[in-house]
Amino acid sequence: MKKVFVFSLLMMVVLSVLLAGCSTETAAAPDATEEITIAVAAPLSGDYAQYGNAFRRATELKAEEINAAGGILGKELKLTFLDDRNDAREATNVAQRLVGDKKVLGVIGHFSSTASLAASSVYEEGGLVQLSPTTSHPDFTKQGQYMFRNINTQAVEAPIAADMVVNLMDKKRIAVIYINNDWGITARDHFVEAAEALGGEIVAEETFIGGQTQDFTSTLTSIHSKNPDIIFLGTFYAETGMIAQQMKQLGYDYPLAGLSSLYNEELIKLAGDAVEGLYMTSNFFPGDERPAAKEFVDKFRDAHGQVPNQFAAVAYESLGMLAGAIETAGEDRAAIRNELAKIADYEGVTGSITFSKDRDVIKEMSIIKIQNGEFVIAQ
Amino acid sequence: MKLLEVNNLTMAFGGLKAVNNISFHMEEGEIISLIGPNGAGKTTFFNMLTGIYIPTEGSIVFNGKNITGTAPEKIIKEGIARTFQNIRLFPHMTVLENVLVGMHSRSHNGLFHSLFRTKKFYQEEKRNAYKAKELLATVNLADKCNEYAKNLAYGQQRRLEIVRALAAQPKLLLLDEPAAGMNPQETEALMKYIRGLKDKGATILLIEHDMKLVMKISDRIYVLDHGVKIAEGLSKDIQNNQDVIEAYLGKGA
Amino acid sequence: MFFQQIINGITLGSIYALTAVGYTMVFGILELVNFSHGSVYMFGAFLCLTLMTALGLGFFPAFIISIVITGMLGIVIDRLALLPLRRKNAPKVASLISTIGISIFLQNLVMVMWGSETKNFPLALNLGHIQFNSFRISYLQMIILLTSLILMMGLTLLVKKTKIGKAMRATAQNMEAAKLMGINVNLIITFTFFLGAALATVAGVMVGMYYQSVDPMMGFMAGLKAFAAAVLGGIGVLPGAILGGLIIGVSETLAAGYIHSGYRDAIAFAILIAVLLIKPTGLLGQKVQKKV
Amino acid sequence: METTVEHVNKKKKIIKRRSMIYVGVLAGLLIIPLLSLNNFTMRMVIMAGTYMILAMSLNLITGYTGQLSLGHAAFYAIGAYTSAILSMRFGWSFLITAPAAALMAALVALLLGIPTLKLQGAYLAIVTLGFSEIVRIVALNWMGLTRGPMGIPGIARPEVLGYRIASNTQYYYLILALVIITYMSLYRIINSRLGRAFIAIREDDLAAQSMGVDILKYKILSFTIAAFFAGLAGSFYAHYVTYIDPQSFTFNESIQVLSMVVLGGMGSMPGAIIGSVILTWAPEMLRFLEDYRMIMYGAILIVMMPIRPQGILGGIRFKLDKEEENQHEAVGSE
Repeated sequence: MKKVFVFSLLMMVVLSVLLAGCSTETAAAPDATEEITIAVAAPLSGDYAQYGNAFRRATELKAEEINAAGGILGKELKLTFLDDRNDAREATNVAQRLVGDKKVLGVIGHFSSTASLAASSVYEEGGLVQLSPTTSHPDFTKQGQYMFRNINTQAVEAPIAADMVVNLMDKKRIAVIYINNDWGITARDHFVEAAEALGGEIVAEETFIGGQTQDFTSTLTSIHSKNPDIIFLGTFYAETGMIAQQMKQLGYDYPLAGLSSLYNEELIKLAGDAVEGLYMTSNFFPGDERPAAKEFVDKFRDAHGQVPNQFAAVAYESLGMLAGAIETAGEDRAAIRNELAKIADYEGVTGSITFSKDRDVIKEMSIIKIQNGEFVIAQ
Repeated sequence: MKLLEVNNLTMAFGGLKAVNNISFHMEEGEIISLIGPNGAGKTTFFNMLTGIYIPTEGSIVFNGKNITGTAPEKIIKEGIARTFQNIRLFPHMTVLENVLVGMHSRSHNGLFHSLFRTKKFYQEEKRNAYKAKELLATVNLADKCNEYAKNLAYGQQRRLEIVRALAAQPKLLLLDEPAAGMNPQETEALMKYIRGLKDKGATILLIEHDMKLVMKISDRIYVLDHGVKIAEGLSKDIQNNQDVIEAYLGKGA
Repeated sequence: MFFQQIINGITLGSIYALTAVGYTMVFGILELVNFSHGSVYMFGAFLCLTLMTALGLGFFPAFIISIVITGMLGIVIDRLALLPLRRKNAPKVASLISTIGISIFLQNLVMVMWGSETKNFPLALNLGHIQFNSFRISYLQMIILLTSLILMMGLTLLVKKTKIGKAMRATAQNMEAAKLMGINVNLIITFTFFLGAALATVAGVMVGMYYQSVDPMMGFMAGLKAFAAAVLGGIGVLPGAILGGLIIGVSETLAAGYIHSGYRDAIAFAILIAVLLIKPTGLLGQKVQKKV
Repeated sequence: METTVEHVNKKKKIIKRRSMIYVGVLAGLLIIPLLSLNNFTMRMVIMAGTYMILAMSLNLITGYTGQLSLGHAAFYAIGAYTSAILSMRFGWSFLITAPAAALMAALVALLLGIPTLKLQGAYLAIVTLGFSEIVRIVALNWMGLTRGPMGIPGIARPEVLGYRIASNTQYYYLILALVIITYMSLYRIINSRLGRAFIAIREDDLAAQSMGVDILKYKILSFTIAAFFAGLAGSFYAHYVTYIDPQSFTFNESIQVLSMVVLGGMGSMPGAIIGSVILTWAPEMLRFLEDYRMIMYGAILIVMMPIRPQGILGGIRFKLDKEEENQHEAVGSE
């Protein structure tokens, strides 16, 4: 009989865990609360936590501003942050939680394609806006009608970078190092295509696994044997620091160029004069003189003691657009989606934003470079 | 007919010859004891017979077939089963299951029959469980069927190990110090049990230190020392053999 | 280019070797697959960095203090997480899960304390390099290789010649017997953990300095590679760890240089598997005689 | 001695009680969706179900056969990719892709197992770990087959006998069926000659070998069967989340499943189930801790292990197992 008891105990544990799970969530219908809830879903722990934290700092700042200006529809804007650890499975859990929580009117997130694409089917089914500030995977907005992004896909950015390398910098023999993820691969594809069309020659293509590879010496040595004019980087700042350092240690002296992903004050600290003269495209640049950008940079610096990067910038304006859509549409998820889709010429910190009919954006980009240990406008 | 014939068997570990050029034979139905001081190479000899060690030289012919270097899991199919000096039961399996594992080589249920619980599966399981229980009854362990092996008393574990080996229906049973650690009453019972096996026609090769036991039940005795066979013969011959006395007690005894 | 690639490989290999020496030490004594080693390595590097930047200590004082503190962290880990398991005679896998818990705990703790960004680690020992015709070697690279060799020899002496070393070997061979011989097994194991954590810090700081950057996830891959190198060389064999590290480093580098940079780790692991199929107990590991 | 009549009565009683428990549990599981749980809870239950399959199958290798595998995610990934690719390229339905995925994973495990399973302990652990890294890296780089890091989006939802599975309730019944199939199969394997051979290898491989168990063969068999079910779980995952990429099958996934097995209790099927439920839910339950969530998760693992080193249900043997044996005896002695 004892074992039967254990078995029923087991079932009870299972059931009580399930029920406890229900109670963690308010399944109640939206009542006339005094709050408007928007969720921010991003990696707040794990390898990618720094990007999620950029989202958090920027959206908190924006929410404060909105509330200081009277909130949305006269109600207070409340943000709820959910950690997805940049893990596909956890992102879908988060999505399901948010879709089921009727108070949540829209979601800013997720950070990377792994998370955004895995979660998208849940958002689409639940009819909840998923506005990702950073997901550049070409398939993302094809997942459904509720997916939006606030970043140029590489179809837009990489050709600008190719033009920068081939025409502005006048380098023809190009070696490419790209991170082996969806972003890096799309960047490489579009860059290579555009560069070749402009008369450039790709002499080497090398890849690595982000967060796993620290040693680039063998890659750089191979590239050196191909005798390029320039190394183009489809990478993020952390690896770029190491690539530049190791290049210097090996005694190679190639000009470097990259994409907006490299923008981070930490890069100059990491690599010092090894990145001097690096050119890159930029969505957002703190030295930008436009008032919207200037104001954002100042406020961010006051609040967090550091200069915002592009991830913070796009998250900041994403929240602004979503809040605006709610203001017009009211507290109805489908209406919010329709309003958001209509947004045109929104004055964001990265410039003027208009959603295309596929809910993608096309933004202007500038070219910046590192000069005397500082990012400056190159063009 | 000769059941087992061992010719010039040698086992070297590096430079050390643990067993050196031993020849040996057994008839069906015999009980033979292998004695000698610690480190004489007795267990190494067992390990070669059961395929755990591959002999450096020499051959083992069992039942007319050369089985030198055959893997342990195949040796038992040839008909040699053993027990271990330091008991090696499956501690977290029940007594019954231990015996059922002993029947592994004599049973056939594979993935298909197990998965689909065919008629054949139940027949074999029932037959095996019945046989196992019969065997356990012979050593007074029938009521311990569902105990974990690790929870048995020491003497019970020794008996269970013998039964596990018998479950494979071996033609030759190797017992490695079955009486070690037993009290006189238990040893006495063990002796009766081994005799009973012999009466049923079993052939047994025994390593044992308990001389009383050895002398009472052995048909013949082989004596090893430092890997070399120093004597063989009937019990009373061995008792009076000068070399054997020296090996056990040291020179000048 | 080939010479340069070999140099690159040896440098990467000596980084692995440096991490693996400490790993194999604990591994050899406890036969514990230890997933906390990588996170202790990362913790040590962050601690040293903080001592340098926040307290303004010089490199060497910061280095030594962080070795001692992290060593004590090793003791805490053993006493809090692993000793209770040993007391209960828990299966090895239970300890493995505990070390995973420790590694998750430490990584996230560091992230909360120091943030998740990659941080610059100052190049405190900038000693320049020697230029040969077609390749160059920096002094730091040589120091890393030398450090791992010195540590290996020092540890070998410690294990072979000192009293505590003998006790360590006895514990490794047979914990029960060691206890009966009057060895305070738990003290020996705690000491081993202290040493393991201290060695992890040496590696973490040197590697942080070599790459001039540290981040909270840096220990993960380093831990796996150290594990791989230690197993490849033969568990618990100190020179084996060096050899294993060098082989993995060189094969990875050559794979990236001549085959495909995307497959570098895959090729390194494939070589590891192939070697183990030929030498099932690692390159320098002793073949275990079955005890019957 | 009991009389035959008593035997038969006892046997009937046992069977009756046993079937009552089964019916009760099954009824309980079947009505879960009727409790009108929200979609989030349903999703978590479904995810826990996926992990139950993974944990039960890893338990066969690590818990029952005693071989430490750190690469279970490899077979999970192979299953997911096989299923996704067959479904995308050829439009095959779930009823075909799922068994195909499971067989593919089993086949790869067989090919890997034949040369490597003679290795022991940590040596085997690093080989399985290395293999799972190789699988992930190949998935990352073999663009033509897997689309690399772009992943495979839009995987078709399963269709079972003309019935399209789309809602969480429908997925629940699908995963319930798969969990029951896995449980039944593994239960039957463990409580048979095969299972006894596996456990004997874990308990004492030399003694097992001396009793006629071909250790290598049975280790390979255990490994292959486990991979089969991991592949099945992968297939379900692909058709449930409808997007897979190599990031979803990292080493952490293997570790997660191993933690479930060890926490629940090695060598206990209900243990693996409990372990999967707890560790699937724990990160969600700890959300209120915000930044300290994963710190707490690590701390829980550290604290839990010494409390019950053998796992929550490790070492507890359910009477059901033993009854089956008794029943054989009873019948046998009639």
